Amino acid sequence: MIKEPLITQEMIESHGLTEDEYNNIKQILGREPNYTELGIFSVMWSEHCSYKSSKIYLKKLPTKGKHIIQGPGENAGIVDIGDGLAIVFKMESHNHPSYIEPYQGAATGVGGILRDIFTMGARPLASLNSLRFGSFDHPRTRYLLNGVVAGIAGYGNCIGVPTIGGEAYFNKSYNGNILVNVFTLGVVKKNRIFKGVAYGPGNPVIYVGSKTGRDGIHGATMASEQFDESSQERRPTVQVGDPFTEKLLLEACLELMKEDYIVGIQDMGAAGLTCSSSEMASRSGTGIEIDLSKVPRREEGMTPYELMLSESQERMLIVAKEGFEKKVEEIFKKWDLDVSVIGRVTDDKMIRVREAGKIVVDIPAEALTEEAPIYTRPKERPQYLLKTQNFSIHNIPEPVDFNDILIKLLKSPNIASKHWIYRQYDHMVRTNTVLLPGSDAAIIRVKGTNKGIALTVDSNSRYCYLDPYKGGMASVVEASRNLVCSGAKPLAITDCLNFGNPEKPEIMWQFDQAVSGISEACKKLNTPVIGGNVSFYNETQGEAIYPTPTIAMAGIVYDINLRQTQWFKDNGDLVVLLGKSYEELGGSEYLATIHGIEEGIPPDINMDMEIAVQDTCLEAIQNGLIKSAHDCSEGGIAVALAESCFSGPKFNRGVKISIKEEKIRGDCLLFGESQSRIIVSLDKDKLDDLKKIAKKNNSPFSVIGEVGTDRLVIEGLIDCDIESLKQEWRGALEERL
Amino acid sequence: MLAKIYVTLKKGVLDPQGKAVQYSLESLGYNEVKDIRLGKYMEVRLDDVHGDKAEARIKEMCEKLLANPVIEDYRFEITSEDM
Amino acid sequence: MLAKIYVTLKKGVLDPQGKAVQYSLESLGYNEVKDIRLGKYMEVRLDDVHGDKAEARIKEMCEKLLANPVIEDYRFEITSEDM
Amino acid sequence: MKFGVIVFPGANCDHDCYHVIKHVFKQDVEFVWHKEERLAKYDCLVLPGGFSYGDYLRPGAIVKFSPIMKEVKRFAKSGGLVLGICNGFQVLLETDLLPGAMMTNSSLKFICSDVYLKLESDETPFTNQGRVGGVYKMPIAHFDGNYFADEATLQGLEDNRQIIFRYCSEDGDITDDANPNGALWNISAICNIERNVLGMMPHPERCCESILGNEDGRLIFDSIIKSILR
Ligand SMILES: Nc1ncnc2c1ncn2[C@@H]1O[C@H](COP(=O)(O)OP(=O)(O)O)[C@@H](O)[C@H]1O
Ligand SMILES: [Mg+2]
Repeated sequence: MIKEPLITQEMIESHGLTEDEYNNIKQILGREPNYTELGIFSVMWSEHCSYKSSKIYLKKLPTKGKHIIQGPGENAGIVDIGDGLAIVFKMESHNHPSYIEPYQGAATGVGGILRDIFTMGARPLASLNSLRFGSFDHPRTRYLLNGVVAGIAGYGNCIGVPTIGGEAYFNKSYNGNILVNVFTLGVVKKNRIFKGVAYGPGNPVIYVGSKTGRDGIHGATMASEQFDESSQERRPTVQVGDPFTEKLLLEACLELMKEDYIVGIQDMGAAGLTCSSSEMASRSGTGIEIDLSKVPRREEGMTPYELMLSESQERMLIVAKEGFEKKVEEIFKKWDLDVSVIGRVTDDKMIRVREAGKIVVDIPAEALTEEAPIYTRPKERPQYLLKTQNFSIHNIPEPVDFNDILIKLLKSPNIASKHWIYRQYDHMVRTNTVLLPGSDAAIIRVKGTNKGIALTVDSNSRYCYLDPYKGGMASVVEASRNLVCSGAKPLAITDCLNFGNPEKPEIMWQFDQAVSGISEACKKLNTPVIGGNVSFYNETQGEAIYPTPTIAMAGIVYDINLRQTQWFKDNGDLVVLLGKSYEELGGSEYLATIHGIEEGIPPDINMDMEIAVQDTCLEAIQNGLIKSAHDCSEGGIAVALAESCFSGPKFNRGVKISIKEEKIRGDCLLFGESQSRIIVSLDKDKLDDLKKIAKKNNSPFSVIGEVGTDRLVIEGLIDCDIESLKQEWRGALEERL
Repeated sequence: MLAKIYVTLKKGVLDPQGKAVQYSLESLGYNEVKDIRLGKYMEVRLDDVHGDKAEARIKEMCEKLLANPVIEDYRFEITSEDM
Repeated sequence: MLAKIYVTLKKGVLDPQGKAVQYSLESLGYNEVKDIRLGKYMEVRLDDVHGDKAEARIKEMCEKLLANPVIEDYRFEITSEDM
Repeated sequence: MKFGVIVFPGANCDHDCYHVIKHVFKQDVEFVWHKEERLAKYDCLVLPGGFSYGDYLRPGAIVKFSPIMKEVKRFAKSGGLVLGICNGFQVLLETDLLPGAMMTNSSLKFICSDVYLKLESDETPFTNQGRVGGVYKMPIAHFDGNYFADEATLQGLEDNRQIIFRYCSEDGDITDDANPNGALWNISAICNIERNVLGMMPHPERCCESILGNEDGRLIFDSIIKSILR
């Protein structure tokens, strides 16, 4: 038996626990914790697992709706899509591990989110990723980008879940702290949903999957700390992913879930055995007893501390019905996976762990989950806003050559084609992808029905930096607009809220504002938040990233034959702008790329207008009236038009546009990012029908041009050859690598 | 000069490849195999550098590029022999 | 027993990975690198077999599984030393 | 007529092949578990794409020792139709049912993208419905599709008309630019001398339905069905 070290003041601190928290632990236990127990409290009460700084704000988010089967609180959220089916989805961050080891960090992020989905009984059908890197001047950016993309590809391709979309942004605020947010969606029969519960005292607790090694011990605590010089030394905690084993685990679990052998199941993610057992018990008002000698191990001499906190990947915890142990075993053996009954459900609400017959952990399950600390941390409006909000466009000269600016924008890594990334992802496996990456949203069909699921992930972190409330809102409405443009009715979102150190009042203020903005937009759009993830401490040496609340949204296409794409189809079609342009440049990609300024006030969002525009677009698509739809986002109307001209898979289409407005400066008109705008194209015959729908919905409506020729012409402002624009846009990312 | 570089996974780091190969060898009846770890082997041929200088350069290359210090260890030998 | 196995690409087989690594080294300023070939290095720990028997078994493993004779050569050493 | 789709551990296109055969071509099809030692009666076996054993060590290397592979070999030797797609192709190479080997793509990156293929021979049960010289569009999705064989083997393949598809441009030109992975002679599919075993890197099962925007993959399944019925 290995002797545990004694608890010292220093040890408590290095476990990230405050004095108050430690006293609280003593009170709960009625004694001093031992070393293993200290480790357990430390991870379960870490920011990452307990949401102690964010909980009070997250309560604001709308989480309910007629179609919502499962909101936040489980491994993933669930939405009813009819036909007896439901979609299950969730997003997770793997920022810190990916910065330390980009390939494995990103890969294990994918592995983790996949488990969150199939643990609920759903077969994972599609993944997305949202990536944020530093600027290309930074020496590590290329290395990190290469590694992260390869890691996502390595894991997702191997396991055979298509990665059908995502986003990738570059900004110096991520130089020392990249973001890797990964999303997976699965489909499940409504009456075969499984949860992370541990009902029924006496029921066996079964460990399945890979053996336990010393991987990632204290990963959860690490995710709750900022980087400093000594982070380098923590490196060995990074785990290696084994997508092959996960594939076996996935198939074995889904095979198991066809039967009625089990009560509950949960993956072992952050804080491994500790988190899964205490959450399952606490959700069910029961306890769990574990005998560590039964835990399959990869290495010799592992201590209870290490076994309980290991974050070895590709493992699951199952509570089976008593008497069905053998049945469960058979299935996992068939798939060549380790399986071991390691304990039982008890009725005394305790997590009790034995090693060599001796009790080494004895903690009330709820103390680790429900009774974790909750903080109302101080908030304060950041000083920098005084400066950024003072910005006026009158201080920058209006450029003369707009053609040149359009090209520069198309070459900005934030706007340039991302095919270098998504080409590395198998985005077709499972033969469901009916709209491939490269349009506003991606769509998978739901085999056996006529329906499709549209997915997108969006966040505008520059807006969030300049006004987190509007930025949060903008991220939601952009996601929704992307779905609508593909012909989908938005259903629900999951989020990944990436912020700096919550102990700083300015960061807490940003967080509060962003969550309020998201909440407001979600309420108005009736897209509840069915799950999410908070990642704080995204700082390096005191420098926080831009606040980055990533929004992943799922929508339903009722008839996949009526899905829509963003590119122009036929010469002679009319081009219509739904929505209205204003003189708004604050926070735009144009200001940042061309003038090097990241200031100003982000564009206003009028939710009534937003809904009017979106409803019009969706109704028009559902009635088969329009032939393309594309939302205006970074780079404004000029970039959106260019993309509609050249992003089609078969051919380019030119366009002639007239949008002169006396009151708005040329650069604002072309590159301003006013919200609630969608560019559609349609057959001339359909114009009246579209007008009627726009009128009914109160959507601003203007015919701005016609498809034809091989040039992008915006009268008096821009005149470019489409093919050369396309080449610049397509090659820009690769050129920088 | 020829440098022979061996890159191996750090102790304790999971080796999914090794695990799969071992499983396969076992199922082929090679039960004597107790453990197998996969690594990389590189032969780097150098021009115009020798002795300590060569040694220092190779060490640098390993640390910067050839090995991933987060999960891998490396060692090398420098010989004058041909590949 | 410990067998150290080296699997290298046959002469005449293009090594795109080696080329890429060489290119990266050059762009880092290591112009002295004339050529680099990538291969695999495996450490196989054996129980209860020795001498010629061990040698024969390892040879078999290499030919059946560990190397692909179309593109790869292999060689190995058996030692009693620890990993 | 009955198809068997072999389920290797780590295969991930097994469901796709099954789906296409059953729901698009309306044929009888079964999954065959890799641990099976007996093969039921099939007319065509499909070795699907994916990452058997994670592609660890080398793609297709470990899985060649699956119990079922002995039976697959026997089936092939007795003239049964065997179609290996992507990872399935790699398995056929490793088991010596087809000559040569796969190396990592010359870009050292996984590539998922549509490519164009030129049909070089319609004298196989897998391509008899095609037109020699015809250009077909199919997706590839692989890390190791860089086909290698020594000169003599290549010449043998050529002489015996065993090269079935080559990567080409949209217009059918065999160029380096049209070669996505560095495969020698732009080879993307080959068959054995007896012409009953085909290995191909592209995924025909991903392009048999109009909803997916491409039906060029039908060539392969139409041909197989025709030749079995014949
Ligand atoms: N990291 C990524 N992974 C996969 N696909 C990506 C990634 N980044 C961008 N894409 C794809 O590239 C296309 C353009 O992305 P983006 O410019 O963010 O579109 P939008 O502005 O419409 O949201 C989309 O289809 C998107 O899914
Ligand atoms: Mg976007």
